[in-house]
Amino acid sequence: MRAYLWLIPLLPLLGVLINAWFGHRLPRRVSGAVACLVVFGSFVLGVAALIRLIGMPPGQRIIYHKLFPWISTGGFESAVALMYDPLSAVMVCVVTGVGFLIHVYSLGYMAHDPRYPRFFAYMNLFTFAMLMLVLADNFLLMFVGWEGVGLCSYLLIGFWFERKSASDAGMKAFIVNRVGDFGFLLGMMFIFAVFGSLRFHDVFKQVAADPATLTLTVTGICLLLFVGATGKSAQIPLYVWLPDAMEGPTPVSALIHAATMVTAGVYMVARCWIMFLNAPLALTVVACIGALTALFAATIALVQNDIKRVLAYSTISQLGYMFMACGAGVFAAGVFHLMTHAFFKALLFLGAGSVMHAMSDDTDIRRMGGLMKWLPVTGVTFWVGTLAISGIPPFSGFFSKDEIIWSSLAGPMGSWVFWVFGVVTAALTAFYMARLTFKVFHGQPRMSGEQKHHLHESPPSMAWVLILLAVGASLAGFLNIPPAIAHLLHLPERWTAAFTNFLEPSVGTHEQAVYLLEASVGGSQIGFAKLAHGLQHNAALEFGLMGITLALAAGAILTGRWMYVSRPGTGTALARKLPFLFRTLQNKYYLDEFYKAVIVRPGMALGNALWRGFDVLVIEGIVNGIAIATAIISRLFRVFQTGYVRNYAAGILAGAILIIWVLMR
Amino acid sequence: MQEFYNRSILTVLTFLPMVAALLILLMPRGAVIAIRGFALAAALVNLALSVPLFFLFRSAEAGMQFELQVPWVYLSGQPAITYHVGIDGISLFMVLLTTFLSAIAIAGSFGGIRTREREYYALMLFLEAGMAGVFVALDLVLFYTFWEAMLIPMYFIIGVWGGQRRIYAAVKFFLYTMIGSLLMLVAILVLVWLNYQHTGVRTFDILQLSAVPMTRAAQNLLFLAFGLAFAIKVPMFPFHTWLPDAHVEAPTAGSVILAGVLLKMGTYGFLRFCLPLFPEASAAFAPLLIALAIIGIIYGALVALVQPDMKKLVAYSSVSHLGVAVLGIFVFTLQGMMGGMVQMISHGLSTGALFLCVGMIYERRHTREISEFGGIWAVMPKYGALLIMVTLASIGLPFMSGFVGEWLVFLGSWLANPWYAVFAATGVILSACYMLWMIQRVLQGEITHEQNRGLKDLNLREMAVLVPLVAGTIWIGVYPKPVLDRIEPSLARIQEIVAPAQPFAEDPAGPMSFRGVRDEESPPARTSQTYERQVVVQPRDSSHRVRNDNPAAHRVRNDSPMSFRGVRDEESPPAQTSGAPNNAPQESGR
Amino acid sequence: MIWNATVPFGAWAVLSGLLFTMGAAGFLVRRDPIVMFMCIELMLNAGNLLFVAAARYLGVVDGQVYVFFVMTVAAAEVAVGLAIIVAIFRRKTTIDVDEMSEMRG
Amino acid sequence: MTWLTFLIVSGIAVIFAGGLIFSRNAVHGAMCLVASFCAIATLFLLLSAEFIFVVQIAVYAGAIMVLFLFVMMLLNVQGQEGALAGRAPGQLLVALALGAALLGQAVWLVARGGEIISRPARIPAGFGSPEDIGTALFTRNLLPFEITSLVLLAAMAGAVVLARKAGLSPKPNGAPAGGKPE
Repeated sequence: MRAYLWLIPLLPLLGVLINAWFGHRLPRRVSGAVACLVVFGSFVLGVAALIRLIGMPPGQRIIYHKLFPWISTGGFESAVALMYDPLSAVMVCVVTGVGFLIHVYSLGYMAHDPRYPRFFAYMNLFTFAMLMLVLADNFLLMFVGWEGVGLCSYLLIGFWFERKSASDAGMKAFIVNRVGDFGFLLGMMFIFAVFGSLRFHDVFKQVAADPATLTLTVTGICLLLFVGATGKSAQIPLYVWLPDAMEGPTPVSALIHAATMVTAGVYMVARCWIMFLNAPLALTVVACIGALTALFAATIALVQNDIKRVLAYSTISQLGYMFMACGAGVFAAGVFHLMTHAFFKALLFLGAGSVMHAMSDDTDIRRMGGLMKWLPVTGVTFWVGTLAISGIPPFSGFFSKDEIIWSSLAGPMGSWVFWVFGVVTAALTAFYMARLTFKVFHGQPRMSGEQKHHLHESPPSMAWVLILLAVGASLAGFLNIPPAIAHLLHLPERWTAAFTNFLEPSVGTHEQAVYLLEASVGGSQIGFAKLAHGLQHNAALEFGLMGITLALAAGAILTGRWMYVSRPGTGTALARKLPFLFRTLQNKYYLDEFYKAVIVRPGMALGNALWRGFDVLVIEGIVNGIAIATAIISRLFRVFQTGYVRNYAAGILAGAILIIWVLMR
Repeated sequence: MQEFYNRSILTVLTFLPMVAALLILLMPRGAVIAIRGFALAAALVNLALSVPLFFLFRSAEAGMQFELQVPWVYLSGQPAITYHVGIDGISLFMVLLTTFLSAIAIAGSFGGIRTREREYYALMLFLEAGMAGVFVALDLVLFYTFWEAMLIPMYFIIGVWGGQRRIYAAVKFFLYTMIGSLLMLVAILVLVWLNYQHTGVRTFDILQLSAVPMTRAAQNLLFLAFGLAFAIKVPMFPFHTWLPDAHVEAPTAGSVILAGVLLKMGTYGFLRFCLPLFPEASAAFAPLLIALAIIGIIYGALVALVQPDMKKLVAYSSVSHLGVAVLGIFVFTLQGMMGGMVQMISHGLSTGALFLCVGMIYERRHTREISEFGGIWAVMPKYGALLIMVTLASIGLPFMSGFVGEWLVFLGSWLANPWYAVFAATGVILSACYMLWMIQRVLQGEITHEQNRGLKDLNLREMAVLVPLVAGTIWIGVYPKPVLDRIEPSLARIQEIVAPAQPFAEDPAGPMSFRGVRDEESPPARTSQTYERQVVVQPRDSSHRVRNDNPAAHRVRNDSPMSFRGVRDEESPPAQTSGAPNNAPQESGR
Repeated sequence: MIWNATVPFGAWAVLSGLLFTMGAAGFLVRRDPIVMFMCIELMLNAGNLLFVAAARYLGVVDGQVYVFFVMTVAAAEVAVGLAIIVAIFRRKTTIDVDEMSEMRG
Repeated sequence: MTWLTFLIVSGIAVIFAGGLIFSRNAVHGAMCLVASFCAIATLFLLLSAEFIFVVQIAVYAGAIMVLFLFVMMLLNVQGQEGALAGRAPGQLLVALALGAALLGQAVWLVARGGEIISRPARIPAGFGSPEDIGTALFTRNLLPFEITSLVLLAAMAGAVVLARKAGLSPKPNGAPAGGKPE
């Protein structure tokens, strides 16, 4: 079984080589087919490995395979080695599964693009990098995948590089990711300095072996690693690149900026659960940033008019949820939401893609309306996605998001504050998704006649993908039915929280979390987050709170319908009433302008000052100054060359006399 | 045959290009094709001869290999100056880089050089001979002669075939390096005289000069003299202004060689001369040089950000990259020094390729202003792909050689002092900024200038020149083990000499220099500091890997009952799944 | 009486110095190159005189041999010097030394 | 060799040297110089260097002065410039000052002279004779002799090249160059 573990990342790499090298010579269909098959191959291998993993006893669910030694000098050892444990199994299946569907979708979507093989080469390269990220057995190899996906997002966002905005967005994404990677890099160095190795196994063994003494250093490490995570998963300080990343083709947004790459941060935090649990302060920082980002992004999404921008901010908000879950100490809930989110967010993006396809690439929802008539399949699947993301049962969103909201309260480091953030954001999410869906698919059509003429349902290759994803979005939830509901419905033991149990060896259980938190310095009480013991089994409270969230979500959808279908004008009226709030939200709290003013412009100014000022004036000045000085001095001596023979003779004689005089004494 | 190869290879590598150059000079000026062919053939033969070096190099030994020592000049009976050549881990890759890049540069200059080809290729081969000489010389006089000899061809290459301000740039380059090396010459003589005074032996041989007892002030001055010469060559922060001028005005192949090999002589010099010969002074001046290196990294990157001219941008990026290499050398941790070494090699490859790319579009559009280009990726897809790969290599993308070098340097500097790594690592962000911004303004966006629409894509020759360099960066990036294994023993030896050297423990009052005194109670590890070629300094444990037992990593305690996997042991409440066994998950092929 | 006492070597040295000085002064004062050459000849002769005097007072004949060498140098110098003067004269009618200062630095 | 003869002959030499310097006309100067050379020759005689006496007369007075006169005639110099009419008065002062300094040094050296040779050494019979000089010349001083021959060769070549009429080299069209100096 171990033998073909390395095939999983190798297949996409093969796809890259084929498409990059022979792409333009192969017919389009072949190069597209190669790209999809390669990813499907990885998916099959991933699932096979997953099944084998389930067969193994829970404690030993790990498959290792060291390929070859990479960098090893002095005390530092690092090898290219793969590790397949439940967490990476989930990630691999999500990446390759959803990835495969998106590859199939982009066969149709990118059909008319001149650089068709190059697109698939990049997509395969991305899949390879993501697989390396999730399969790595040490931090350094994970960092390789980390920067690899950053590179692919740069290439794919800027795929239509003729458009200045696209290449700007690509560069912005790479540089902001690079800022995150800078933090990750420092974290890795700190790890090696403290633990002497970068292999997960060695590091976590040392942390688990002695949780008390290491808390301070581990907190430092976790904060640095979290900087990397915020960069990659677009959290508060470093999220600015994600909304601009919508410049790229829609399948890219679906694959990279919804399902896989942005979840890398959550995966990393989940992977290092022992370290984070050993650093309660870091854990709370994660939770706070997650909660803040969730609410913050949701508010911006309310007023966006570009279909993809709304979904982008929604992604940032959902990622905030995942981090909040991890911050509360319940990593399994975070990862579960990651999986379900991959389904319905990819569904929403691809739905938006087919809408744009129909509307000949116009993304402004104010010019859409009543598209249900022309795009029934897209419409229905979009509705499934919206209901899922709003957390309406039986769709997957309900199970995963509700689990997060509940665990943000009941989790080891949960607290009421996180719960309130969670519920408010859930309501906002339901509202802006309802607004989006109603504006696009219902009410009077507002598009121009010429656009209306071109409206057509997307081709089967895209439609079937939407349907499959919709099925996934609705059924995925049943993988992790919370214990409270499971008892209610007397479901068999195997089906209650199956996903959490499966993940347990690699992300730890509640008890392990409590044990580590108590053992680490600073104990359980960090500010408002307290160590919640008793709430774990209080079913009544759980149902009550679940009810509240559900009611809020349903209410939001109904108000959305009321505002945008029955009385279409109310949205703009409300905006006029609160102009200041509306404009700040519209302009994304002016964060982009702030970054440009505080970082970009001073950086350039400093560069210029150093170059023209220091380099040219000071150093060149000195160097050329010396040259000019010698020239001036030499001009002084020219005076002695008078040209008269007799002067020279006198000089000679004077010299002779001088010599004699010296010798005389 | 093997013995003959070992003995003669280094001499052949140094003097074959020289002979070829002389032959070229005899050729008629008009026979351009013949001249080019001959020059390339000579370079390729030289490269082919140097490749076995890599395989025959015994990577376990730290001492000199492929040695040849022939007495040359007798001073009062003693063979003072000897033709002593040899390479160890450090100089092996420098020689390979020289032969490799010279072949690439000569092949690369077929397009760009149109006038006086005969002299040009002769000078290029002289340059190659000079550079190879510098890296193999183990005798200070031999080293100094090659160090100066190498300047002359470079001066003419910049001065004759360069751009508009070539004379200014060539003179500035020449004088800058000359001043530095004159100081070095004085230092060499003082060093030899001190050695003679102490041991009565007049020798210029580096290996015997490494244990010269001298007072603290003397060692400081000598270190500064050598250091200045190498700092100018690297170029380190305050002495770097000659580099952008030299690069901008030099022809493409000249820039490739200048950036690829000439700059490495500075860092090589630090490793070969400053550190082993003056360990205490190196330890004393290390913080200063580290500060300059870090300033160089950030300064180079920031200034590169605003350069309108592509070659100046790449030149300032070289200042930044080599700042990383110098930082690696002076943190005195094995990882740092190895990183510095790999950074030198990877910078040679990636910046060489970058200059070739810039040269290629210069040949097509005769301008290097970035604003003149835009959107040429659509017109030249192959060029775009290669330029992006080369840029990523120079940014330090993982699985490319830049990353291996930078990671080890940052790791080494973190072990020395975390703040070094924090400031140095900002270079990672800045390098991404200026490189990608350059890529955006050149490759991406709309085609603004009409002339760009008609640009031809790379022809076969240009591809043949670029692809090996990119392949080199990927090879070192993905599988650097053979490179690292060969470098490690020699660097470990230098690190052993330098690391324990406290910056001038109290200077004993007696006439005995402090080095003499310290020898008695200094740890046996450094009983004799000379590079005994035959006797390995200390019996190494079975594995030749020098355990750099980094103090912080001592916390591996396996005594705690709880293995991280089985957190749910006795004292934690019984979870539904069974307790995890304590053994580590089965490792395969550890 | 002092008059028939033998002359010490010092006297010859003074005489030779006097002649040499007159030659040098003459060279500096006059502007006509030919006269200047003659002054040089005078200075050379002063040298010869001292050589011969030294040979005589030290009893070593080599002194007189050196006179020959001085003479050959003098001859060579005159030959070349006059050739130069003739060449200059041909270019410019006057041979006044002060006019010829084109070689000014 | 008594003071009397010494003073008389050296006086003649000095006077005629002065004549050279102050002569208004170059030819007069030349004549004075010849006279001075002859006086110096007689001094050589007094110093029992008969052969040198003869050579002095022959070479200096005979050859070199004749050359001078020949050149003067060739250039028909009318001695336009006054003896001391040097334009730069300062020039005269400098000359006198340097001359005085030189002479002062000579005298001071002689006065300080240390063990000055007061009496001429005993000399063998054929002291200044040609055999004596010949043996000295061709044994101990052979190398200088050869070198002087080189000097003479160089001088001859130089003189020939310089004195050649400029532009005498055959013109490309074969016609001999015109006589006039360009």
